[in-house]
Amino acid sequence: MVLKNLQITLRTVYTKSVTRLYPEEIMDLPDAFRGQQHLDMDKCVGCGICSQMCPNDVIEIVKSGKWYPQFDNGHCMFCGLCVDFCPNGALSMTKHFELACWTKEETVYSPDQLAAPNKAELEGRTGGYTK
Amino acid sequence: MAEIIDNFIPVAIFIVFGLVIPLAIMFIVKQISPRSKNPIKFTTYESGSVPTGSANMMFNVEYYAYAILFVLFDVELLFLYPWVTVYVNDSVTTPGFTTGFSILAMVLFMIVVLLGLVYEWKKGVLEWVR
Amino acid sequence: MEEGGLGMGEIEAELPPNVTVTSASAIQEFIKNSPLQKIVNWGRKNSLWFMTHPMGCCGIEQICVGVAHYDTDRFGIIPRCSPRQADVMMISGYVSKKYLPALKRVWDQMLEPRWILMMGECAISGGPWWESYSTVTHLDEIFPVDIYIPGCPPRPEALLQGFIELQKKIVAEQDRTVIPNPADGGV
Amino acid sequence: MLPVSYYLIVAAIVFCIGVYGVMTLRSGIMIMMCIELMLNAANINLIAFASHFSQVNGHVFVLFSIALAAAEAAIGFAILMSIFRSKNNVNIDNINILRW
Amino acid sequence: MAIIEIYDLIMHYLVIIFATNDFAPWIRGVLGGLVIGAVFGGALVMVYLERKFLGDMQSRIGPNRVGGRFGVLQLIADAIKLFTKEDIIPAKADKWLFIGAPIVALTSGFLMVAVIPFDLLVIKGNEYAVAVSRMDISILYLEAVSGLAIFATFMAGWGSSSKYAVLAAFRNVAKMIGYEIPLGITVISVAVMAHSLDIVEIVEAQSSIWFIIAQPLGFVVFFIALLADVGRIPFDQTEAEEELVAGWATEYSGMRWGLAFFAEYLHAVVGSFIVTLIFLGGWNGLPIVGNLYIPGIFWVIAKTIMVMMLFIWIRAALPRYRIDQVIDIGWKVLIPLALLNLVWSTIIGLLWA
Amino acid sequence: MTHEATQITSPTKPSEILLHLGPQHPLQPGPFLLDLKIEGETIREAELKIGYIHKGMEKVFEDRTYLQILPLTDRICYLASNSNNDVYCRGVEELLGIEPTERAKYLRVLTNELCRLQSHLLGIGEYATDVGFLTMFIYMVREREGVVSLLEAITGSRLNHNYARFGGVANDLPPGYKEMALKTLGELKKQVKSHDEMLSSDSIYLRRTKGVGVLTAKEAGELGVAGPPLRAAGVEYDLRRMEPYLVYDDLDFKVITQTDGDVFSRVKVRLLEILESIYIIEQCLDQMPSGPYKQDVTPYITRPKPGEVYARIEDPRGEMGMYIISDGSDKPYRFRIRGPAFATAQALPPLLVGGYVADVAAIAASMDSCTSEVDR
Amino acid sequence: MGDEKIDKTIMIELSNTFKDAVSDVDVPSPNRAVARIDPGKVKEIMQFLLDNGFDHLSCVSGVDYPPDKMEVVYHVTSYSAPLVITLKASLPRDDPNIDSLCGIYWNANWYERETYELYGIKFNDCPYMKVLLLIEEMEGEWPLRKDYAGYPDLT
Amino acid sequence: MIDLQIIPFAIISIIMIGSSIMVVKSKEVVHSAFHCVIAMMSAAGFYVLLSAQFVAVVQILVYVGAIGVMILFAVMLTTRNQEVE
Repeated sequence: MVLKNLQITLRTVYTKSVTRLYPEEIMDLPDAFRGQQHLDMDKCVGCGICSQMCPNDVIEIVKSGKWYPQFDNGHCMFCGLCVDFCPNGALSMTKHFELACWTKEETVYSPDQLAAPNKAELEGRTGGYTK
Repeated sequence: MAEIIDNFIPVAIFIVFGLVIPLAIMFIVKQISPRSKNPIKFTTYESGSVPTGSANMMFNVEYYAYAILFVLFDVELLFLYPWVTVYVNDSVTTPGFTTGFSILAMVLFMIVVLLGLVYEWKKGVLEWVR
Repeated sequence: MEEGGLGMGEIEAELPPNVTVTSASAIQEFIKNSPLQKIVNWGRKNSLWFMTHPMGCCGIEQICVGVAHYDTDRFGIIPRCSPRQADVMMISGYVSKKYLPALKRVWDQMLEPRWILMMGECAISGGPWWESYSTVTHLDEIFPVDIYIPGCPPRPEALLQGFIELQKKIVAEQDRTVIPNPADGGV
Repeated sequence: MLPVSYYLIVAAIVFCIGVYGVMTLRSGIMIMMCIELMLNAANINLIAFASHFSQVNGHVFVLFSIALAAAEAAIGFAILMSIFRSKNNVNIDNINILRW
Repeated sequence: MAIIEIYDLIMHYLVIIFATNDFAPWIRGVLGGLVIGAVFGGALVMVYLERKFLGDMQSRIGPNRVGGRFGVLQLIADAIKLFTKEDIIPAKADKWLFIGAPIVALTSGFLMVAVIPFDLLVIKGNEYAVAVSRMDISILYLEAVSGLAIFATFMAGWGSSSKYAVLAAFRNVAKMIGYEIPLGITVISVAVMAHSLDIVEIVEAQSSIWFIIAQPLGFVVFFIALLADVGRIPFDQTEAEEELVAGWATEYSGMRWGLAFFAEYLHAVVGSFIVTLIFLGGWNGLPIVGNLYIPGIFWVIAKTIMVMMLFIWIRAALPRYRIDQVIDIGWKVLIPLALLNLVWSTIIGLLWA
Repeated sequence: MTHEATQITSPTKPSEILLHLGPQHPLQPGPFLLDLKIEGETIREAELKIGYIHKGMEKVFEDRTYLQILPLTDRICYLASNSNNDVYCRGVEELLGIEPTERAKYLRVLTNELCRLQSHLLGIGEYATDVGFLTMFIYMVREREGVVSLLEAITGSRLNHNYARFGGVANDLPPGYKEMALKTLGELKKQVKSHDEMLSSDSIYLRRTKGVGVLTAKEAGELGVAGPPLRAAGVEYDLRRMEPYLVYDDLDFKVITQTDGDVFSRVKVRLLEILESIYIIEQCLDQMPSGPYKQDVTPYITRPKPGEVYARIEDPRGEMGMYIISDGSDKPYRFRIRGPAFATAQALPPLLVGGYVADVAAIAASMDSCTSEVDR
Repeated sequence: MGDEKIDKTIMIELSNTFKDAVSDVDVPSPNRAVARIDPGKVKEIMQFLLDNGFDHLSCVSGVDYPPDKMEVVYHVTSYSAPLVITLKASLPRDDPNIDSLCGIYWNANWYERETYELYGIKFNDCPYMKVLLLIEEMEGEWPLRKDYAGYPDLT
Repeated sequence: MIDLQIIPFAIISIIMIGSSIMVVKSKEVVHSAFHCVIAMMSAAGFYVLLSAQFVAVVQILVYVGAIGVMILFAVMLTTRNQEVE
């Protein structure tokens, strides 16, 4: 019969909902999380290995002062290969993932944008486990 | 006499409500909502595919048996409703023979109708056709 | 539209040129220029029904976003199956030349006002398959995209953020339905 | 209470429309509908007279008439259905013979 | 206490306006629009409850952004959205049927509202039912009018000229004819017991014992048939999302869809009222409140909300039947059970008399 | 069952119509077009048209270096991305002649099984919503969210993990992972048991599923199906047992089979496999050896010797195979993906014929074929 | 499923039975076996394998070796044993065609259709040789051939 | 009351006669069917005017509810698929 279903659904009413209230609370992301890349301008030598490594041709080495990588987030699949193979450790993955924007031009992140602290860093999101 | 009609006056007014409210809403919506003229917009939706063939298809003829059964039972209901009133009046005023008779009559009637159901059931009409 | 290739010829033939986006009556003009538009925008922004239309990895996150842990229903965003009743279409994944006509048809069958979210890199730029023979890149030239959500796939939170950005866009009246953009052409 | 003749006139008009339909239409389903119209017209007459003479007999008669109409419709449409299955249409011009 | 006294006073005047013949019945009918508004509100409450309660059952939250923590303004936002959303008639659609369908659905809902009594007041020895219209065959009237909804779905489905919609319309017709019968027979069993076809009388007959206790089988049959009749899970074949996109409403858009959707909920609300009235004792309160006088209308509304919650609960907890199983249940289970219940209630009714 | 259900003919009888389900249809996890010729509610002919998200993966892969392919293999089937990574790495490792480290093997098994968990949970959930059981769907996705969090904690991504590497894995386990995993999995086990009870005690659900879409062992063999649909028919075909890879040899698990081969059994197999996978994961966590989790050096250009390899593993959906031909350069000469979902999708139309329109969603979802992998 | 011994001895039997059709037999590991077959005999060989318990056609793939050769690669395995037999049939590149296996393994159908549209390898007697994954206009472009001009698509 | 009753009577008779004509004149069977249903319902209106409320309700229940559905069934079952012809 169907009584079991009725019972379980009713029981769920009395349990706390699992919903994460996103805009107000942002869940803790694990340390391994691969979000927006962060560029350490001091360490980067503009060697272009990241650009070579990228399966998607996301990274373009542009001149902004020195030669730096520029990321096309609209094309990046956040696989982390560029970070893994950066010889100087200039690239790192941050916990910033809220990348939605109004125009396509905004998806391209210039080296300066990459180097600037992003929202996740500003909010001081800690590592650790998800609930 | 007039009272019966009086009771139906609200019904008539409700019918008017039922006709006017949706039409008024549709009219308002027509005025304030945006309109666009893309011809593809007016094509029939079929999950993104181009619709082929007419949509006004045929139902399986076998389902007609359900309709016949439905009429059978609806007519049964039609006779049961007056019976309820009669049975009530009888049993309240003269309990005894009349009540028993009216129940007996109704039971017989119901058995006849049930026979129809059982017959169709046994004939396999109530099986949904494959 | 020039890059559409094989799939596009059919669509162009179906679409007469210079189709107007919306035709505004006097009443609509009045509403648009009055504070009533604020109320309308408030209603629209809090009732963005999206079309269930999973198309790939992003589709999985699209499924996730509607249920317990993220619960778009909090924002009044609920899934609808028919494009006729939906306000938002998410291009949640890869679009091939074979799929484009169908997607375009579904988009055309949605009714004004409607919005479109580009979810994931496959939709925005073709993703890893951008140079493949069956990919449609530059979907943004075919569809009037409102919000781009990068990620592969974007987290459900990122999708929610996309919705919030869309709400901001509606309130700011920067969305296409309020100020028709000539670049959107026949769409 | 309006004069009974008003009702009778309307009923007569409806009945005539029904007769017209039965005589001119081809489709069996349409003919069935017109027959229903005629029955309705007759029922209106019955009720009109019943309330004119303040008797219940007319009501009872209408109840039976409705039951009969239902049965008639069921059978009639069943016959049409059967014709449709063999002839693939319900045009009564095609069923001018008694066996098929 | 003060509230109850005020309520009594208001009711007193309302009854004088509505139930006595001091005013022309026309005015009564027009003011009955208020009742429509109230039931309209009831349907809104049901939609809102459904979203919240369903959320609770699915360990979600449900609307919480507009109108405070509980998202009470969510439906207003939806309504504004729908009002300013384009609605179209597809090119292939049958225009008249397409427009007519929501009208028929709403009208049939409204007509059902007309005879629903909310309370019975005794003023100067006379009994006045708080209803827009009181007939002595009101339950039969309800039965007849609810049958009109079948045309609405058929018009919508057939008029849309969409294959999904047509399939849904067929399913709906096939389903409805199976469930009208058990509904009717159960109503007759209730009438047999109450010795009347008048809902007010039926409720009054339950002052000693509710019919849910006197004929539990009848309640079950009626409730299941009602679920099917108003097209809710597990019988919502007509809007089976996974195979027929949105069923007969596939082509409906904007406020026209809103009306059709609303009409469905109106039917569900009226259905809850009917269950309350003919099985759950209507305005007959529970003895638990002791001597405290609670106006009947509160009882009716409270019970109706309980029934609505039950609808929602069942929706959350159960999967959907397949269409052939739906029809099987109607013909092979519910009708025999309903007839059995009729026999049972006849006997009980006799003993009672 | 007709085995000729590969194409659909135009309707001949007046009562037959052609119904398109797709490419945008709520029953689908991804776009495909299911053409049905129906008479009333009965399906007379069915044809599945695919390719709506055909990405030309095999061509793209031939143009990428071995390492660059690795993240792309995630996208073959996003619900089994770890398995795809794994099978690809196994293939390349065989070509290179290296072995993953012991810890990496365990980590791979761990992530594979977690991946199976989330795939099955979503599969059952989608199935439930296709029989109109929305609440079960939401419960299943709720449970899945925990598993996804576990995966994310290791791999750093929710869906496309990109975790395996040649000869190792990308990350080590984060500290404190074991306790968290055991807690989550314990909870999951309890919930899945409760859901199982809920499903198998529900008479409506049973009526919807028992005896529907029956695929017997013989037919399944003829149709080339593998994975849960096959095991539901009683064939004990599981590559984890038959061709043990990684450390499945050392682990204790049983191959879940059911006998009926109907929709109910297929879902039941998945439910029981979830429990079995949890058991495997617990063993993995217990037996996890210490040591390096990857090779010392991961070169970013890999040039295997010319040769070919056909690697296959047990994916959540069945047999996932990759056929890689190397010509000695840094890019594969030919990359062929043998997806399990392709075979299951192919077997779908014959199952539908003769059934009801109302069962289409249930049967299609119970086969759990991933469109992305079908189209590739 | 027969009760035959499904292991690599099948390769010996196979090469014994089809002496002139099977060549280059190689058994690199206990679970893998490779052989090259004559495209004209593919049906008989497959029937033989099916009769000997290899009841699961795992995969059919095409490989393009410009300028003059094409290969169809069959992976045949069994539901009761882990051995995967890889059979390769070389075809001329200007007119590649080979017999269809649909009559033997039902599931060869889609694999063959896929190989056809991607490589242009014709499978004789395949019941429904039409494009499966691509749009119909792309039939004849054979995108997976090495000399396909439309890749990379740089629009 | 008598003079007032002429109003509903007139309305109903106009509806009834109009829909009866439409039954005969409609091009599509479905429209005819729905006009037939409207005609039946207006007949119920007449019954109410004639104080026969039970008959009126039964008219809606059986005539509209059952025979109307029967007509719909007939329409559903006999419409031909245009493509095939």
